[in-house]
Amino acid sequence: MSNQLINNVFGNEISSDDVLDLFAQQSGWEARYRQIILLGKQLAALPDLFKIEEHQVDGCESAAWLVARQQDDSWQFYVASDTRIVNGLLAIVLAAYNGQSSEKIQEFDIEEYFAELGLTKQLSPSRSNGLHAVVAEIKRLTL
Amino acid sequence: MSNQLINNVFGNEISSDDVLDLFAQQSGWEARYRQIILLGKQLAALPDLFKIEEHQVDGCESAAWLVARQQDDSWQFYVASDTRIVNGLLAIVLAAYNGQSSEKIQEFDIEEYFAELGLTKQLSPSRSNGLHAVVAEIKRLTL
Amino acid sequence: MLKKVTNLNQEQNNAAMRAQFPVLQQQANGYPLVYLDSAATTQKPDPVIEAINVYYQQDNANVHRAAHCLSARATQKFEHARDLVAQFINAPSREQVIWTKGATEAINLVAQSYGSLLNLGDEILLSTMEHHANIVPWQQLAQQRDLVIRVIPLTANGELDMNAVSELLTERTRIVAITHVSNVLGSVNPIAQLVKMSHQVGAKVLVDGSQAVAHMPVDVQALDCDFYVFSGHKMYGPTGIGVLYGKTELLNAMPVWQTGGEMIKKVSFSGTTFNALPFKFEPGTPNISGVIGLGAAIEFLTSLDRVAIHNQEQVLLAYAKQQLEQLSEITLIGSPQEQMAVISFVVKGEHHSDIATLLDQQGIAIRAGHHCAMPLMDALGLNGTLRLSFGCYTTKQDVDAFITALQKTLEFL
Amino acid sequence: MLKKVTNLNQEQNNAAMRAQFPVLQQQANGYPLVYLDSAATTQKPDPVIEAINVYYQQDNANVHRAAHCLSARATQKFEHARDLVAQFINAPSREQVIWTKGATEAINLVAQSYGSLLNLGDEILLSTMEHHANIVPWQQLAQQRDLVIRVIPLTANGELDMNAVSELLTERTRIVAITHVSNVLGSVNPIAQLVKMSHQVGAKVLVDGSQAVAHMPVDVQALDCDFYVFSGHKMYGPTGIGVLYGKTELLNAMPVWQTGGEMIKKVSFSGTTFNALPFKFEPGTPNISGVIGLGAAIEFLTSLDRVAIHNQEQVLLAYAKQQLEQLSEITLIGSPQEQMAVISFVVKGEHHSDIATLLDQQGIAIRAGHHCAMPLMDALGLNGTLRLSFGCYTTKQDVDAFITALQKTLEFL
Ligand SMILES: Cc1ncc(COP(=O)(O)O)c(C=O)c1O
Ligand SMILES: Cc1ncc(COP(=O)(O)O)c(C=O)c1O
Repeated sequence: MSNQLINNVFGNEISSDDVLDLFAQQSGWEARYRQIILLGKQLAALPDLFKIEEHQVDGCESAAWLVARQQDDSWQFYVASDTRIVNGLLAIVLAAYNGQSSEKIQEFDIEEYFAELGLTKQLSPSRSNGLHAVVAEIKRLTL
Repeated sequence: MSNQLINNVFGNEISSDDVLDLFAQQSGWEARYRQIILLGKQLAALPDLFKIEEHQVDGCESAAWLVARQQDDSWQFYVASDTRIVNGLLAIVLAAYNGQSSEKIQEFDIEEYFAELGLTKQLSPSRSNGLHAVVAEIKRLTL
Repeated sequence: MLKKVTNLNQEQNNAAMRAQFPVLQQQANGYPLVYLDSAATTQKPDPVIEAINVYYQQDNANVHRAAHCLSARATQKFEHARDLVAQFINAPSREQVIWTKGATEAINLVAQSYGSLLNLGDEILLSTMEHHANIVPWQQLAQQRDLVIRVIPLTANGELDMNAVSELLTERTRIVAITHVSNVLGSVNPIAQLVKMSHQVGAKVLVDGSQAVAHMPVDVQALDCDFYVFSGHKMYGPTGIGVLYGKTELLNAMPVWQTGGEMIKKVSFSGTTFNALPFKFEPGTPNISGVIGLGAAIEFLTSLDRVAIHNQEQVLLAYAKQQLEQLSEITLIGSPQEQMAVISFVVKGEHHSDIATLLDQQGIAIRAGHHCAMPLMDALGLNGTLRLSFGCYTTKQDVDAFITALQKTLEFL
Repeated sequence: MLKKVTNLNQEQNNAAMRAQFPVLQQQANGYPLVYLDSAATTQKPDPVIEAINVYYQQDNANVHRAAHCLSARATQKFEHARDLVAQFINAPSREQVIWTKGATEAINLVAQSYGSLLNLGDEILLSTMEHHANIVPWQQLAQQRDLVIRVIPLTANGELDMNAVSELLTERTRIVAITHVSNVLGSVNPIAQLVKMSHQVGAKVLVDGSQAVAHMPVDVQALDCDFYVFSGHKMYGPTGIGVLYGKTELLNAMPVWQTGGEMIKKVSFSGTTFNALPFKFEPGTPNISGVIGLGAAIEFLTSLDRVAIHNQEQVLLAYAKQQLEQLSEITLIGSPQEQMAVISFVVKGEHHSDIATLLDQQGIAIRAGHHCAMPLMDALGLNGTLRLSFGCYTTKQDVDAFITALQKTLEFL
């Protein structure tokens, strides 16, 4: 496995609108979760060298890592988790945040986005998947 | 004040049956409590010299003391409390116990006695008057 | 759930309020119950009882690390209550609100955790009017670590002797632990001033808010206190739940106290690391229904016109004192300038316990005794007092019924 | 309140039982809720919810030192619950039942109070299968007082390695702290035997009964253990309440831990003396509604035919294991000879969290993760398991629905 951070398609080729379109066509948990897992598979692998405590996001029952890089005005995020569904949810988050400026990231209404996707509950702080913690961490980094 | 323990009229001249008779004629809290307080006034004073920690009964919001003496087969109890009502209730207890043998004391159904007097609640361990603790202590001493 | 009751006259107001408290709708010993023991514990309004019910009937699950929706729902309600408490006392952040089983546990937590950072000869400043909960934990700490306890005396009218404070505060003072409102005298202490003076010598201040939170607005940032503690059951909430508020840097610096599940990050037999605030101080399954019930109590309180409630309690206080003063056998204990919802008195020649027992026979519930403040009783030269205390549901009728029963009792004796 | 349900066939039995648990009458994510997370917390039957209601609606008052009838009534119910608990575990006396906020606090109490009597080099014996609540408090104690922690390993099938125990017990062993039933593997430990061995070297034994009390009869005198702890919320009772049972001579010898009101005899600034058992360890206003609710839970449990319930849970356990074993992707974790109401498993190539999330989408509530037993996970070489756990309301239909949803999930992934 390479030691290079590879930019994700999410946010760069696949936008949050694309994700919204994708989910608009799905109904029922099976279709939605199939889609989530598929998206997760398209995440660029995070090199093991980045999977260190410094990058680990607390508050997840499963392990999750977040690496952030700012180039000029815009951000790229690199993520990994050891579960399929969280990977998919992270891909969805990155579709909204990657390639955006700090201002855009702060402005973006992620709750509304997840609500439209029918995934409100997955973003809730009361869930153990850690998604809320990742989003909070991204917002903190880009403040 | 004398330093002598003086036997009480209760249990010696005034029996538990006498007390039951007295209360059978009273109805309403006023009559009952007037009677209680009157009985309390007839308790022989406990000399200060006996009001020491050794004789103090725990578990009362107000202070109460109990001294016990066994002569031949029968018991005499000497009591004091700093409240009128508890003194009255102690007098009622002594009417049942003074001059009795250990066996008689263990046998006597004090709950039933207080129930007949309409004073069940006053004997309850959940009351802070300490009456329950005094009765428990008498039973322990005469075991 | 509860609308502000306005545009009604006072009696309708009172009736609407009392209707929400099921306990008050009963007879005691054949008389309508008059509950004047709210300082011991307040009664609970329907929305609080209902919140506990709904939790057990619909949402019951263990909180945090939720994989299933029941647990997510319970967690959401549980953590929402933390937000409500944070807002209620104006805490800078929700992580500064730590659940305890009551004010007592909260004080023990600070005494045993923050206290473990203190050293030989350090001083703790208490006051004569403290509740045992704010004395004994400090005594134990002082014994264990060879600390010195100093005590702020009271003035003749039952207030903190502020002149004494400046002498008692030394550069060795580490903690000042003081009640916001006395549970015996009702005195309201000048906390903001005390905090300022204490901070000048570098001491931290813990405020025991047990008797304050139900009766007056509390703003921990305006007070600038370092710790603030209270119990849910004295503010219309359930039993078994309380709050420790603390400043973040202090809470972070404090060693963990009780340990177990939930409060850890990683456990192994070679070593264990701990979770962040607030979880660091919350081991084990919490009192979930208690927390949710306390949240409902805060929603209830904030739905009220609290200024109006406060005013009503003050009017009743003045009225009850005036009525009591007309009885020659009665001596009021303390006459603080600012007094909150509590009155203590004694009856000449009579034991407090006899009076309370005879009042109980007439349906009047008041408290008699030392009120867990024996050092105060010693200072006052009393073995106890009779105490009446008010809540948002207390009415002039309650006070009148109490006065009538008291007069009857005095004639009787 | 609850009659023994007999002379009905099994399905009617089940229906009558489930009807008493309001939480179970709901849909989750559009499917009927299947609650298989009773080891985290059990659901509450109507009589428990009702007892809490009645307390708040009719009897709410602070307990002990009662001058008024409301308080006397609350006290009577509160102390009656202590009698019920004493009978339930066959404690020699009611004073040996101490209220805590849960098993976690009970263990902390013993670790911090009894633990303060231990000295440099003394040893504490734990096991690999302990819950964090029965590890971290001892680790903290060991750090503070320079003690040594030893750990009983497990056999391949997930039982205590009793051969290792005789070596691990030394004349320096002061406390053996061990779970009665594993919350991950369901293994039932041979407590009576362990107690006998421990007493031979003079060690005291604390038993963590959290996962036992709801499922099997517990007789502390027959076990001869020195301490026994459990939580109300895992035995159909409320949150925020638990029990520490201890032998009288040990409890008497132990120093007080948390301090405050209720637990004192006399307080003054020159010195304080403490109350007798059980109050010595119960400072502050207790969780009164929690205690009364726990009393109702015990009445509920003892009203059941507990042998029949136990048998039903065992039948379901065997059935669920057999069904799981038929799925090639599934590996059961542990195969103890005696197993209680809990099954752990992993799915080849899948993360436990994904499985749990997808089961939740189908209305199935099970738990995924380390179950507050990280050292056990490390020993098993796992980062977590899926756990299903049963209560008296669990039915074959629940297990069938779970298996169907699991199969669907496996196909789906
Ligand atoms: C075996 C065991 N011990 C201790 C505990 C801790 O119980 P509580 O969180 O109720 O204090 C639990 C439950 O989580 C458990 O399963
Ligand atoms: C001033 C004060 N502090 C502390 C306490 C202790 O509160 P709790 O018993 O709820 O822990 C009380 C109530 O009894 C109180 O009035």
